[in-house]
Amino acid sequence: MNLPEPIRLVAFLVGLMAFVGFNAAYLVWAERKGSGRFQRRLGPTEVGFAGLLQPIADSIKLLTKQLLVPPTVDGLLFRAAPLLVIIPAMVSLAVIPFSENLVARDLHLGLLVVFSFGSIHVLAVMLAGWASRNKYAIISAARVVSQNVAYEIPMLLVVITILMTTNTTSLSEIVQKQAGPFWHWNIFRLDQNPLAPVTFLVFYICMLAETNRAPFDMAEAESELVAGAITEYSGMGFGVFFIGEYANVLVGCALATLLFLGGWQSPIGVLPGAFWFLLKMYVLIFAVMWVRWTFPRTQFYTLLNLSWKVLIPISLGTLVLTAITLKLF
Amino acid sequence: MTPAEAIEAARRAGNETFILNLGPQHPATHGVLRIKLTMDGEYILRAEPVAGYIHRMHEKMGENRTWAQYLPNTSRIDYLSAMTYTHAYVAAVERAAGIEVPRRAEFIRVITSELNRISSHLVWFGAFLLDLGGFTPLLYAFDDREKILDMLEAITGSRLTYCYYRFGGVYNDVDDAFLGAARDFVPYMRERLKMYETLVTENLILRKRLEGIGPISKKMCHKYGATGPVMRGSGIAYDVRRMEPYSVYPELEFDIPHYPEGDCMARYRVRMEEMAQSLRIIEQAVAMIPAGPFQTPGVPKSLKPPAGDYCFAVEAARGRLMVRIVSDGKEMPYRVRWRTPSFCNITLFEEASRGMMLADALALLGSLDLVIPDIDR
Amino acid sequence: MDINKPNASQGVVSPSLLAEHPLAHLVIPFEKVDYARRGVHFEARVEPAQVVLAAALMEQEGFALDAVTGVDWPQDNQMEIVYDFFHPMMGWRTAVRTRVRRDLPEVPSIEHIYPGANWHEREAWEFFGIHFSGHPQLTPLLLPDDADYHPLRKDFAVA
Amino acid sequence: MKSAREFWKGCLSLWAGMRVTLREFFKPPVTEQYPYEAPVIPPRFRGHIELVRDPKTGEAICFACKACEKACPSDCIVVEGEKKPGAKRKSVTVFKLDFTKCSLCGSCIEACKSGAIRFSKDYNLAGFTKEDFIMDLFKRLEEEARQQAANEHAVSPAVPPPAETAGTVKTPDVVVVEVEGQGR
Repeated sequence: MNLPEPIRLVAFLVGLMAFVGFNAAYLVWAERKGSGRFQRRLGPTEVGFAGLLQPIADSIKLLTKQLLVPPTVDGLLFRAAPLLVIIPAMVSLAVIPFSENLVARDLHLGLLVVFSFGSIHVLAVMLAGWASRNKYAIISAARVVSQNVAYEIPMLLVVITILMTTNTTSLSEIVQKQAGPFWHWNIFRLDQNPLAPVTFLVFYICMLAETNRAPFDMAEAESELVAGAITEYSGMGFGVFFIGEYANVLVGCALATLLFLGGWQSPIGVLPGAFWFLLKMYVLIFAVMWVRWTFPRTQFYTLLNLSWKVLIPISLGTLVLTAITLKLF
Repeated sequence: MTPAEAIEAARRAGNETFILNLGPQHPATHGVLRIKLTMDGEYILRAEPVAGYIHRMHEKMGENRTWAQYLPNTSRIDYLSAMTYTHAYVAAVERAAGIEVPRRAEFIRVITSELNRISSHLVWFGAFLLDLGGFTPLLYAFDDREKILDMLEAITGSRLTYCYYRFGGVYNDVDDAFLGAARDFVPYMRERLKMYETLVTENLILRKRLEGIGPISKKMCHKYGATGPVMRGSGIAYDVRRMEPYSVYPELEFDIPHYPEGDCMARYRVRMEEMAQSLRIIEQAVAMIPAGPFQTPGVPKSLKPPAGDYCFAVEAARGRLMVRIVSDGKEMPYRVRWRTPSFCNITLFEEASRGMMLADALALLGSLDLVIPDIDR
Repeated sequence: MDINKPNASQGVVSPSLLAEHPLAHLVIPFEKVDYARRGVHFEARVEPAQVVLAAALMEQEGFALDAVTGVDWPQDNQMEIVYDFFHPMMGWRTAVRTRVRRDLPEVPSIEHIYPGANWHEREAWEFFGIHFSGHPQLTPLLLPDDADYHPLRKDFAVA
Repeated sequence: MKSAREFWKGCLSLWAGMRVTLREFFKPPVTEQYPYEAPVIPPRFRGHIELVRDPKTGEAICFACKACEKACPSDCIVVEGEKKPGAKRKSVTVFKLDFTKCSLCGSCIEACKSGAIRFSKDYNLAGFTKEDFIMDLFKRLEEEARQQAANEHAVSPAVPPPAETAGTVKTPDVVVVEVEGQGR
């Protein structure tokens, strides 16, 4: 189906918007049902069969709620922050190849696009925290900045290791290089990068920290900072931050699948690529939820020490090691 | 000093501080306690707890009710370990009026008090981890606590505010179903404590979060009169069941867990091991409980204990609970004074939390295991 | 005697040392009281001025503060203040009593010896109106900040 | 190197914790689905107090001796009685219980020598106004008596829940409790 370029692009973008919207809603449902099962209870069951209509009910409630903007708030920044949360996620999804030809715009520099937009997410949460003139929000804004800066570096170091092994920045080419049986996936390519699983783990931890999830939810630490940076938001403002958070988790897991688990390459080569890509992505998202409902929150300086003193040395080490192995073999 | 002076002093010192109100509505205070924090960035310069939001004046209520009518009040001061509070008041009046308590009633009191201690520690365990961000253990702990509450509801009729003890014994007898349920509960709970051990106690994140945080020295415990797991976490093995033995505790085999470090992890470990010790007590008590009357007959309906003042101390879940009753020979108490453990434990928060970060101060607050009506009465 | 290994943590009744009077050497006379009857081992009645000395002696002996209780005796026009102490190592219980005039209840504060007494004294002040001189912050603790009534006095009209 | 080994042991503890939660993930839920499953009420459950009917005469045992009124710490019981002609003892006409102040301590039941009141098994009381909880137990006893009389010689099996008199609050369940099988 080779529609003319602009119509194809518009169709893809609308498809992506629907994908993100659908995912944000039903990841919330999956998280509530999953946390229920972890805690030996049921999760939402009333609205629709097994609570399937719950996300729709939630979004309608959020939409109809009054979005009140407190008077002492810095109006422009307060309204801009929610938009800044959504835009990077949408744009980076446009570059991600869901399967062989299912990609909005296969840019040659796909990897760089994703990471450059990834850092805007930090700006958004900080703006929200700063603009709402609320003491808890300001503390959380300060935390978010230092946390994301600390975890940006090991993530990029890991990406550089991948770049070295696949020497291309185009996401679909990275996946093509991992074709064949599943030990061709980057996570198992010990011949190029002897510490490949460790690199995957470092990338995964950094992704968790980037999206303020699980043991590192410093920004929205509900038992300390009430609701952190988004305390003053209500109605759809709060809803958009929620969608933004899940969209970023989506992008993070998609990236992890592409870079390490061989994107749409199927281990047994029978079903279409997109199915395998989504399967791997949702397994990783399940792991994000699994981690969230098991661990308490780390301290703030332990979090920073973990990054500066542990993750960065490890990622630097793997970088050098990969360089040596590539050079020798 | 007043907040204005604090801000002035801080401004002169060149850094800009702000006052952050932790509470009275805050997820981590588990009740209506407000702490005025003078903060410099994320570090706490000065923490001043403000109490009184749930003050109901139990001590004045004591003065216009008869001795027996005051019983429902006793289980509403610290609703999490209501049995031990009723035990303290009832035993104080028995000591004043010289009422004998049959052995079976004493054993029933020990079993129900220890069950209540475990259910109170389970609430603390869940709420403490909730403050630290781990949500799931709370639901496992409440699942176990549900079993205890069902057992106690079967014999007393209510789940939280029992009002089960009477002067000279208990309200109604304990049947074999209850004793059987208590006997089966012990191995089940030991299994669950092992699970909490792997899930939480050995968890690297939790240990990093609690070790070395909020050190409370022995000297501080002495000065502020902090008792219970807080004192036992700082190395002093003080437990009223051993130091001022009452009821049938001297006949029971159990030891007092205590750790010298005095940080949040030590207090955490003390409470977890206390649950194991309570299980040991319940096991022995269920085995040793004799048959016989559960209440001394002939206790006058309108009791008039001889004039004078008497006091009785009990080991509640949060620490040493002392009741001082003054009687002037009439049928209404002249004065009832409750020395509650949380009231003394909160006073050391100001000194212990100076210079800490907000998240650590909340971990310290959670490790003190405060019940706010216990402070306000 | 190991400081944090009290002798009573294995079930032996602690105050077995009562044979000889352990507090006899103190300057303030503590007489022995029947514990089973009253719940206290030693009791001393002191003048309001000696309260600080008694507290200092207790602190020196290793006692911890238990409670500061006010009792209103309108018939003999006095107010009684009872300081309770407990010994974390030996398990002893002492009570120090003092009586002050009802119309001008004035007692020196022991807050500088036992900081824990800060809240106890504030509570006794707001419930009875007993003024603890030298207390850094005698403002209402549990009652509303503008409370000028003292509820635990016998003449307080209960609505 | 000690800290490295300790860090590695720590990571193992993290994985052990995750295994525990995964094991719990596959176990059935323990929660009780309230509106569909009625909770099991033990025999000694303390609901609000209710009058006991004398099996022989079908009348309330209570003869308004007001022992319970004196024993109640929060004065929530008001009893009126009057001597019917021909009867040797008084019989109760009004038994008002203010359930908003009752703390369920059972002092009234202990004080009552003739066992005329006991704890009821009502656990789901709901009302819109405070007055709903000022109950007149005697009127309710008569209401039940009339209801039972209606049931005896009523033919139709489907019996609606007892109709509500104005004062009492015994509103039927939001979802009638004894509905079996209407789960998900």
